[in-house]
Amino acid sequence: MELFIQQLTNGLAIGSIYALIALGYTMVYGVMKLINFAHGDLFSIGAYLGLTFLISFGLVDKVGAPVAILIIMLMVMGLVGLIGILLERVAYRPLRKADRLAAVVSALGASIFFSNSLMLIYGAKFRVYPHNLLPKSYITILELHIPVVRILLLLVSFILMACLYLFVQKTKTGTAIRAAAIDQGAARLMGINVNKIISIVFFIGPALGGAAGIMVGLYYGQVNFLMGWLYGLKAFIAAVIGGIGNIPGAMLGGLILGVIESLGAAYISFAWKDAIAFFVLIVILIVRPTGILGERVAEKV
Amino acid sequence: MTLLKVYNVSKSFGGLMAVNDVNFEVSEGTVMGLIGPNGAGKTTVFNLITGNYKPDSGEIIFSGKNITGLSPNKIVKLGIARTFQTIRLFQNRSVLENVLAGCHCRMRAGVLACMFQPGWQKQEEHQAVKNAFQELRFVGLEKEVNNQAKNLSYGNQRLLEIARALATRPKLLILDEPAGGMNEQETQALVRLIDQIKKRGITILLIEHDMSLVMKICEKIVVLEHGTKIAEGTAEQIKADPQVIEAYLGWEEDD
Amino acid sequence: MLIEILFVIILFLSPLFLNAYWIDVLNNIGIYAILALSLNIILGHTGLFHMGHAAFYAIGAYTTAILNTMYHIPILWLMPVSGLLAGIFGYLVARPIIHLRGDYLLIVTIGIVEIVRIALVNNIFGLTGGSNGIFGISRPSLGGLVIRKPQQFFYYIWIFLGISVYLFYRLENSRFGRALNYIKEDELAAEGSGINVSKYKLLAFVLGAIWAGFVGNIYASKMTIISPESFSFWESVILFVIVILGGAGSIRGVILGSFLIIGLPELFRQFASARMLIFGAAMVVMMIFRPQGLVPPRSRTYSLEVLIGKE
Amino acid sequence: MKKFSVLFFFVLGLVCVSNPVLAKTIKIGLICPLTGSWASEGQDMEKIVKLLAEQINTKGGLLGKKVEVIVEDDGGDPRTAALAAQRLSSQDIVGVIGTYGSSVTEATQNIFNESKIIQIANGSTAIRLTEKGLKYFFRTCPRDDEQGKVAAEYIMKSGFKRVAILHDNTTYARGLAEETKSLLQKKGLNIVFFDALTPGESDYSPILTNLKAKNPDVVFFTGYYPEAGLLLRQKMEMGWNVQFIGGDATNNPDLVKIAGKDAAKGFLFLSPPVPQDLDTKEAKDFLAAYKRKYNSLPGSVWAVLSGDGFLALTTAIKATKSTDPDVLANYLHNKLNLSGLTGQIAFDSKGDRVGALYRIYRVDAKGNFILQ
Repeated sequence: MELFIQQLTNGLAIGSIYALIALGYTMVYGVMKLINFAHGDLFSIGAYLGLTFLISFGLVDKVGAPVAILIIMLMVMGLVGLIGILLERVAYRPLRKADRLAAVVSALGASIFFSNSLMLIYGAKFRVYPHNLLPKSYITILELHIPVVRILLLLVSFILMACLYLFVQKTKTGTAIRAAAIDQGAARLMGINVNKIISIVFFIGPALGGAAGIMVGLYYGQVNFLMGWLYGLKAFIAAVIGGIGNIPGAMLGGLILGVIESLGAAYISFAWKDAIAFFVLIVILIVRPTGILGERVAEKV
Repeated sequence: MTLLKVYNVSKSFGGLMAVNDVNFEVSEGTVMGLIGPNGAGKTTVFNLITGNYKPDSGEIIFSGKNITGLSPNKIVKLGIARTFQTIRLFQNRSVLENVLAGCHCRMRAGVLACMFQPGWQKQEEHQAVKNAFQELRFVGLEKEVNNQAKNLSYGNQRLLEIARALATRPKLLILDEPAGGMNEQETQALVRLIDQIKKRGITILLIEHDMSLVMKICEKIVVLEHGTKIAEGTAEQIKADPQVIEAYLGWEEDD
Repeated sequence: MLIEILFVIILFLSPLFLNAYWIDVLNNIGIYAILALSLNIILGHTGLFHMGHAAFYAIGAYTTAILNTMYHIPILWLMPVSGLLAGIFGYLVARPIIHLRGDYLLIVTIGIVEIVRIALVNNIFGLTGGSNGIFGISRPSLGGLVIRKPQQFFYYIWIFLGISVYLFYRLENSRFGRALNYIKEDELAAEGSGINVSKYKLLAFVLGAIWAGFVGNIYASKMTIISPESFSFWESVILFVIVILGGAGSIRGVILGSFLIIGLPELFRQFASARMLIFGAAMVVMMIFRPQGLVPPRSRTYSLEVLIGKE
Repeated sequence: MKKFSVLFFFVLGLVCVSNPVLAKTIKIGLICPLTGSWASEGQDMEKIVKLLAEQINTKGGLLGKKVEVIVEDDGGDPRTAALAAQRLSSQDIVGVIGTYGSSVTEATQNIFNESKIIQIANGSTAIRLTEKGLKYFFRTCPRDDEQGKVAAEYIMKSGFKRVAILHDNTTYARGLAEETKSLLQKKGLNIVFFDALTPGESDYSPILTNLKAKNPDVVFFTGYYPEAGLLLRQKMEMGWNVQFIGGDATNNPDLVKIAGKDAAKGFLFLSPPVPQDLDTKEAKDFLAAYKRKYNSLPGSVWAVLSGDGFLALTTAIKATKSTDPDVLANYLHNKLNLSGLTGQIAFDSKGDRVGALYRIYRVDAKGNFILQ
C-alpha cells in the first residue's frame, strides 16, 4: 500500500509536467488542427534559456532565489512564446491552406532544426542547472517522505493550468479562441481577427512549454538537447488520451499518463514502461476513439 | 410489388427522437416522395435505409431481405444507391473516376488481379469505363469526362452524383434534395431525367423541398413531422390533408 | 517519359563511374524508396495517417534474421515468409484501430512502432537478442552468386524497386487503387458508392506491411546485423516525411523524396555536426515552396476518342 | 519532373567531384557520432584525435608526411555508420579510429575488414566484436565480460548479500548487467531486482521507490552518467541510504554536477583509469594540452580511449615505417607496447586490449574521484 501511494505521487509529479506541455500541444491543435511536433523542442529551448539566465545575470544573488526564479520564468515564457509566434509565421502560416500533413512535415523539420541548433549553441553534453535554488526539506505524511519541491512542482503546474483555463473560459480573447477552434471561417465572419488569435495561441502554448522546460531544469537538475523529443511525444500522448483540443483533457491526460507510467512500471516492468503506456493509450482509443474528454462528433451525412 | 418496406423504425440521438416509429412502403417501379418541414427527420430516414445509421428499433426490408443494420456498402451492393443532400463527390478526381466509383461494387478484381492484370481484369476494367461513360452520357455530362469534379457547376455536380449512383446498377435510387441549388431550367431537365430513370425500371425515393416538382413526379408521398409520419397518399390526398396544411403553414414561414 | 528513361539508363550505368560509398548511398536510397512506396499505399493513396511503418519493416527483418541464423534457411526463401509474417502482423494490429480517424490513428501507429521496438529491446520470447540485435545473417545468393558487394546489392535492390514500381503502378490504375483514392477523398461517399471502406483500409495496411516485410529481408541480408535502433519511431518519421514531401500518392514523388531525404544528409556531410540543422531547415523550406509535395500525383485521364470509337 | 532530373544530375555532379586525390598525407579516419544521442561523445572524440594529430604534425609528422584526420559522422546509428564506413573506405585511409556503440561498430567491421583497413574501436565493449577472427580489428576499451568479472568480485568481496542490478536497455549496459548477474548467481548471491530504466528521462523516482521496497544492500547501475546522477540525486531526496555502484559509463565529472556533491558522495564506480588519475607524463601532457586548446577537460574515458587508438596506430606506423595493413596489424597484435593516455596499451591475438584495466573509484565529499 505504501508502495502504491508512493508510486501514485511519483506519477502525479511527472504527470503534471506532461500535462503542462500537453496544454500547449492541445491549444495549438484546438485552433489549428495541427500536430506541432516542434512543441517539445520549444520546451527544450525554455529549459536552456532558463539555464542561461540563471547563470549569467546573477539575479539569484541580487534578489534571492524565489524572486529570481519567478522573474526568469516570466522572461523565458515571454521569449519562448515569441519564438512560437515566429515559428508559426515562418513554418506554418504559408501552409495553412495546404494539406494538413504538409504542416506536420514542416513541424518535424522545425523540430530537427531546433534540437540541432541547441546542440550547436550549447554543446551536445548534458547541461546542469545550479543547485541549491530550491528548498530541500520534506513533508512526512504517514511515513511517506514527500519533498517540498515536488509539491511546489504540482502547485505551479496547477496554477498555470488554472490560469489558462480561466483565461480561455472567462475572457473575451478566450472566447474568441474557442470560437476560432470551432470554426475559423465563422469566427472571421463574427469579426474575430483569426490571425491574431493564432498568434496568441502560438504565444501561450510555447510559453507554457517553456515554463515546463525551466521547471524540469530546476527540479531534475539537468537538461539535454534531445529531451524535447521524448517529452514532446509524451505530451502528445497525454493530449490524445484526454481528447486532443480539449484543455481540461490535456490536464487529465497528463496526470493519467504519469500515473499509468509509474504504476505500470512498478507493478509490471520498468523496461516495458513506455510500451505499457502506449498499450493503455491504444486501449483507451479503441474504447473511446476521441479520447476521454474528446467530443464524439458523429459525422453529418 | 413492394420493393422497400420500412417497418416501425425509430432512431434517437442523445435523447432527441429523430425518427419515431415510422412505417411506409415503396412499390417497385414508382417514384415516391418524402416531405416534411426542416428537421422532420427525412434525411435520418434515408440514412437508416442506406445503413449510415442503425435504427434503435424496427426493421427495413428490401426485396424481401432484412437489411437492418447492414453496412452501407453491402446495402449498395444489394441494390440501393443514394445521393447526398450536401454534395459528396470525390472533388479532386475526374468526373469519369467519380462514376467509376459506382461501378466498383459490380467488379471483382482483387489486389492480385489488379497487380498482375490478367486478361479478364483488363476486359472488366474496359467494360467499367464504358459503363461509366454511358451513365455520364445518360445524365448529359459526356463532355466533362476528364474535368475535375470540383470544377463542375452546382447543378452538374448533382447530376454527377446521380450518375455515380446509377453506375452501381441500383433497383432503388434514393435522391436527397436532387433539385437543391438548381435553377428553373436545370430543374426541368431533372424532371425529365427522373422520368428516364424510371423508364429504366429503377424505383425512386426522394426528398425534395420544391413542392411543384414533388407533386408533379411522385405517385405517392409520405409526410414527416418531428420524426413521425403524419400523412401518406397521392399528391391530391396530401394537398387536402389538414394536418399537412398545418405543418406546411409553419414551414412556409421558415423558408 | 524521356527523362524517366534517361534516369533509368544513367542509374543502371552508375556503378560504372561511382565509388563504393556513393553506390551504397544509392542502395540506401533504394531501400527507403521501396519502403516509402509501400507506405505510400497506406498514407499516400488511402490517406491513413500512419507513422509506424518501421514496425512492419522490423517484423520482416527480424523474421529473416531469426530464421536464417537459427535454421540457416537461405535468405531468398525467407523473403516471402518475411512478407507474409509482416502482413499478418499488419492485419492483427490494424484491425482494431482501423476505424480511428486522422490524428488518433497517427498516435496509435506511433504506439505500435514503439511497442515493437521495446519488445525487440527486451528480447521478447528470447528470440530477438535484445538491444544487441542479431548478427551473422547470411547474404542472399542467386543460383550460386552470393550478393555481397555494394555494386551487387545495387542491382538487387534497384531491380526489386523496379518490380515494385511496376506492380504498384498497375495497382494505382485499377479498381483497387481507385478504391483507395475514393476513401482518401471522402470515406462516407466511398462507402455510399458501394466500397467496403474498412476492408480496403485493412487491405492497404496489409499490402504495405507485406512490402515492408520484403524490404526488411533485404535490409537484414545487406547489413548482416540488425538491432532495434534501426526500427525506431524516427525511421517511421523519415518514411512519413519522404511520402509527404515527395508527393502523397505519386510514385515519382516518393522516389524523388527518397533521394532528397536519404541523399541530402550525405551531401551535407561537409557541414559535420551542423548537417542535421541544415537538413531540418531544408525540410521546412521545401514544404513551404511545394506544399502539395515535390511531384504531386497526376490525375488519371481517359481518352474520350477511344471511348466513343469503341461504341 | 524537371526538378527531379536537375536534382539527380546535381547529385551526380557532387559524386564526380569527390573522387580521391593522390595521397600526399597519411590519412587516418575517425568515425564517431557527431549528431544524434551520442553526439557529446563523438564531438569529444573528434577534439581529442585532432589534438593528437596536430601534436604529431608539429613534430614533423609521420614518415615525413603530415597526418590528416578525416572525420565522418555515424549518427550513432548502424545504417548511417555503414555509409560512413563506405565513405571512409573509398578515401585511401590507412586506418580508422572508432566508433562508440557496439552495434554501430559492428555495422562497419566487415566493410573495413574487406577493404583491409585497420580499425581501432574505442567504446564498443560487446564481447562478440573480437570473437569473429577479424584480422584488422582492435579495440582500446575493455570487454563487457572483464568489467562484469571485476564488478562481481568487488560486490562479493565487500560482503553484500542482497544485490539489485539496474541497466538502461542499451547494448552495453544490458550486456554488463547480465554478465554480472550470472556471475553473482553462480556464487549464490541473491539478486533481488533486475530491470531497466528508460534513458533520457528526468524522473526515476518510480524505479527508486520499487528498488527501495526490495531492500537491497547494494545497487549496481550499469548505465550512463546522466541517469546515474539523477538516480543519486533522487535517491537522496527520498531519504534513502544505500550503496550505489556504477559501471564505467558513469565515469564522468558531470555525474557530480547532476547529482550534486551531497548526493554523489560515497558513490562507487568501476572504470579504466582516466588521464586525470595517471601520473604518467603522457597523461599529464595530454591533459595540459587539451585544457589549453579547448579550455575544458575531456568528458568520458571512452573519448580518451579514441586518443589511445590513434596513438597506437601512429606508433605502429612510425615503428614499422609502413602503411601496409598486414604489417601494421602484425605489429599491433604482437609488438605494440605503448604508454598511452590510459596506461599501457598492448593487444592480444584477437585484437582485445591486454591487461586488467579496471579500478574502483569512490566519490569524496568534494566531488573528486578517488582511486581505491
